[in-house]
Amino acid sequence: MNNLYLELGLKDFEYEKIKKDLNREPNELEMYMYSAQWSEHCGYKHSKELLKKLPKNIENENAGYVLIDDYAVVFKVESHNHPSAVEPYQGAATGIGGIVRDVLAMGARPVALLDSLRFGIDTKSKNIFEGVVSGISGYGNSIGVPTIAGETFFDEFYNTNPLVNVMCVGLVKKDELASSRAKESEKLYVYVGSKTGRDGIHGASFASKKLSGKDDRPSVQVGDPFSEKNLIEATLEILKLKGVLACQDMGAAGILSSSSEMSFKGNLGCELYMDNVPLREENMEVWEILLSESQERMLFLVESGKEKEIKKIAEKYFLDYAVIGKTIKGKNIRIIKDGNVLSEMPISSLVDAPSMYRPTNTPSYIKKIKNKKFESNFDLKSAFYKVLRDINVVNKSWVFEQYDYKVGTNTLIIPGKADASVIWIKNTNKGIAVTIDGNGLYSYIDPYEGSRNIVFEAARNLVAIGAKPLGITDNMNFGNPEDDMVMWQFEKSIDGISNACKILNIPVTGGNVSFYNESEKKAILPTPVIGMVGEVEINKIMDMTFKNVTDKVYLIGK
Amino acid sequence: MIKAGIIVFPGTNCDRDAEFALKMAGFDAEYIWHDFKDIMKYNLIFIPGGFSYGDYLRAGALAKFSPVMREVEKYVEENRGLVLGVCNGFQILTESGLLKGTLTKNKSLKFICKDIDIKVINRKTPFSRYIKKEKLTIPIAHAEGNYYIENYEYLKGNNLIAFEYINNPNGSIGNIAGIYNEKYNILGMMPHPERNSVKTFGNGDGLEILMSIRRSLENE
Amino acid sequence: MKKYIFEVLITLKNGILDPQGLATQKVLKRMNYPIDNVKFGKLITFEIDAEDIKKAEDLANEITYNSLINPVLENYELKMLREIEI
Amino acid sequence: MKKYIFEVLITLKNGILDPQGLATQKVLKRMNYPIDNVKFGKLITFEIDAEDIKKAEDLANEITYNSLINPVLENYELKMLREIEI
Ligand SMILES: Nc1ncnc2c1ncn2[C@@H]1O[C@H](COP(=O)(O)OP(=O)(O)O)[C@@H](O)[C@H]1O
Repeated sequence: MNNLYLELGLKDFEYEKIKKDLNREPNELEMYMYSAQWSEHCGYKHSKELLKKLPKNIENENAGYVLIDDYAVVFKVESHNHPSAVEPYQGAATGIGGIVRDVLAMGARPVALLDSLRFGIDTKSKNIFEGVVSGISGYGNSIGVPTIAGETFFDEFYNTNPLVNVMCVGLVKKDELASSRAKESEKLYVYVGSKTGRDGIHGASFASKKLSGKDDRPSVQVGDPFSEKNLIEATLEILKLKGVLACQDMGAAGILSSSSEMSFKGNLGCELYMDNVPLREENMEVWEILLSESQERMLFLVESGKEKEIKKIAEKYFLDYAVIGKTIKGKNIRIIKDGNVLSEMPISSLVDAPSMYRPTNTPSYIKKIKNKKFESNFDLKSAFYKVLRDINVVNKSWVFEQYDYKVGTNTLIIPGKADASVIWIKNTNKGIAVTIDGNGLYSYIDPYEGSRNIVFEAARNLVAIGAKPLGITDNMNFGNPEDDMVMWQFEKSIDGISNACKILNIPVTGGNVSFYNESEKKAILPTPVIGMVGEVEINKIMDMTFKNVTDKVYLIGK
Repeated sequence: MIKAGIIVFPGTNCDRDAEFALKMAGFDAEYIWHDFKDIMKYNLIFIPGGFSYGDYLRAGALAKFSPVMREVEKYVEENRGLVLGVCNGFQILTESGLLKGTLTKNKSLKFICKDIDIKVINRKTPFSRYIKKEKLTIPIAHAEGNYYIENYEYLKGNNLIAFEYINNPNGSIGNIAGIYNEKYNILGMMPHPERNSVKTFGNGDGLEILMSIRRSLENE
Repeated sequence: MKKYIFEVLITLKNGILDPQGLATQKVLKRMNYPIDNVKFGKLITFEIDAEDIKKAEDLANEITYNSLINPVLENYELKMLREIEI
Repeated sequence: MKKYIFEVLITLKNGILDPQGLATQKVLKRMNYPIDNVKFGKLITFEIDAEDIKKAEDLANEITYNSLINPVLENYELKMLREIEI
């Protein structure tokens, strides 16, 4: 018992902080709760201090947005690197599912997906690559959201540790945006979606298998695109009802993190009724129910009396439905089962993981690179062919033709036709231009300049089709943050992105951090990935096909 | 105005595409949820693409149990109007026995999304009567569009083949891209005419099919 | 009332193309396995509540034939595995 | 040399979500069938050429584990159905 916190990945000083916050020893359930909430994944321990430097326009929502006329364009990127390494198809599929629900939780209909993919070059990587692409295709096509752009890159630095970053773009009238903030007490938490199983609960924070005694239970999350499609339609219908106050997807640390964060944002407490949660498996422990990462679930906050209408919508779409708690006065979270209070503690402690930022110095490899001399004396012609043949340069239609990039009939620029793609906002003369870019090598050689360059490249991609950049979302894929070199790369990269955004005068609307990406021997290349959204008038869109014989070609810039 | 009803099953995802294109083609279009039973007032029933019931079990297999499908049978039986099934709609029609044959996995085992050329084979049906072009460019987007029928000669001999692929993308027998029933009041096809119904999304060839349907219905 | 547990083995009819089987076989042959005739089918299990085995079997047959298989393409074999008192 | 015919039954591990089974079950329940616990698996058959059954079984196991199943998600049961003199 005394070592449980260590097995769960909490550090000694964290355990001391918990005792201080609670004014007592945490019980077993609470240690599980903390270990999930304070995991790197949920708590952003190593990054949150630095992320404050980014020029954000929106705080504390499921996804950020920019405005085009009367519309909010909601967008966000998310990584599913580790799950895709373990089970490529499901890892990528559930990555799509998760990011779609983030955008959906803002009340937006998902209208486009983008995927930024990096793989190694060994045989295992080939299987991972194929699994990931068919996972994105299988899930994304089925839910009817077109995958319209992306990048596919191979390098040995990503052997055993692929990067699977997926971005979703959604569209909503700006006065119909939903929020995840609870505003009043005595409102009901309503669960809509698939049942809760033990999916993902050995994930991030539960490295040790001894814990449950029931060891070989796989924790792999399996995606159900049919339920996701139903959940999209149900959520959009539910959000139209009067008396629906807030909405949040259940992502990492599932019910616990979604409910507690909703209350926390509204300065409220909450009560959760464990007996009411729809379960898929028998004999689930309370911590398993709270932390399960089962897919395709949403949480709504509603006025009491609204239950019947919501239930009807859930049933129409073959989804489960339950009232699983309510907001209460005060600032505590209370977990209740069989009439017993199993835990009561301040939400602020749970959702505010201690920061682990520390300043670092320039690592030695940078100096070595700076002094390195490169061969510049080679045969231009053979080099030219070599570049054209390179797998990273060849046409990627064998990837994107597996994606339904046309569903919705809004895709004005399809993949392969330009450096950015465009989704039409029907009934207007505007389009949403999107692109996603990364460059691990540049970011390794110089994390600051390399990261700046990615933002600028994304902007060039948009400008090239006639669009004006409006904002970015960033996915920071890095190695182990406990390593000084990685921390330094991360900090410089954040500085570079911030600087580029300031120069372009565009905000970072949101993003995602993925640490602990390590290939066989060493950390992956530090790989920030930038998703950028812009605005374009549809009669001014430009693609890159040559139009007429005798048209002249100009080079601008130097 | 000619009234089109677009059937929406849980998992259908080309319903909005269909509405947009049908309106472009001059139809009065509305949605029909799969539980609904009164479809006789429509001149055209459009069964759109997507993944009804996730395409679990087999593509289109679970949709045939939705109440609306019994009505579609009646609608066809009583010759109330025309039925067009596209992609998943085609799969649903074969699974429910309204069209012959079946659609199985593409030869490549992969989903394929791209523009493809098809030849108009039978030009004498209400669906095709007013199509002017020989060859249409229409996008496909499917993983299970490989059409198979034991008795291919029967289809051929009875003029039930609607469209053939010029370059077969999925392994379909006889390059079949779309077929009719014997009464010529049902057309099932894998390519999506509704995705190329205006020039903005290609050359607008899909509109040829939808306009032919509308004009045939108007001239009845 | 009892619970009857059924298993259905679903295979493709002779002559129907099995792209999955063919593709898998090709890959395995390329890896030099002495393999042939790879065929993919489905295995579905389910439980039926019924008064007696006769009723359960009738229902299971009906469900399998009408809903689970496509008689144009597929053959099936239905087996009752176990019964459980409830 | 003989030909050995194998059958593999592949099922999802306990606790792994089976979206196909769930959706099929929901539809069948709506049709008022007293059905529960619908689960989907795979059935794969293949033939192996080998000198004796021991060698055939070793190969079949290797193929099944390495190429036919996904050990993260699935369990399997391998059966030798018949042998044929060739
Ligand atoms: N994984 C992918 N998903 C979707 N589209 C992709 C993917 N990879 C590449 N593409 C598309 O292929 C085209 C070329 O991409 P890329 O080779 O990265 O070119 P560039 O370096 O000029 O951006 C772009 O339209 C891009 O969106």
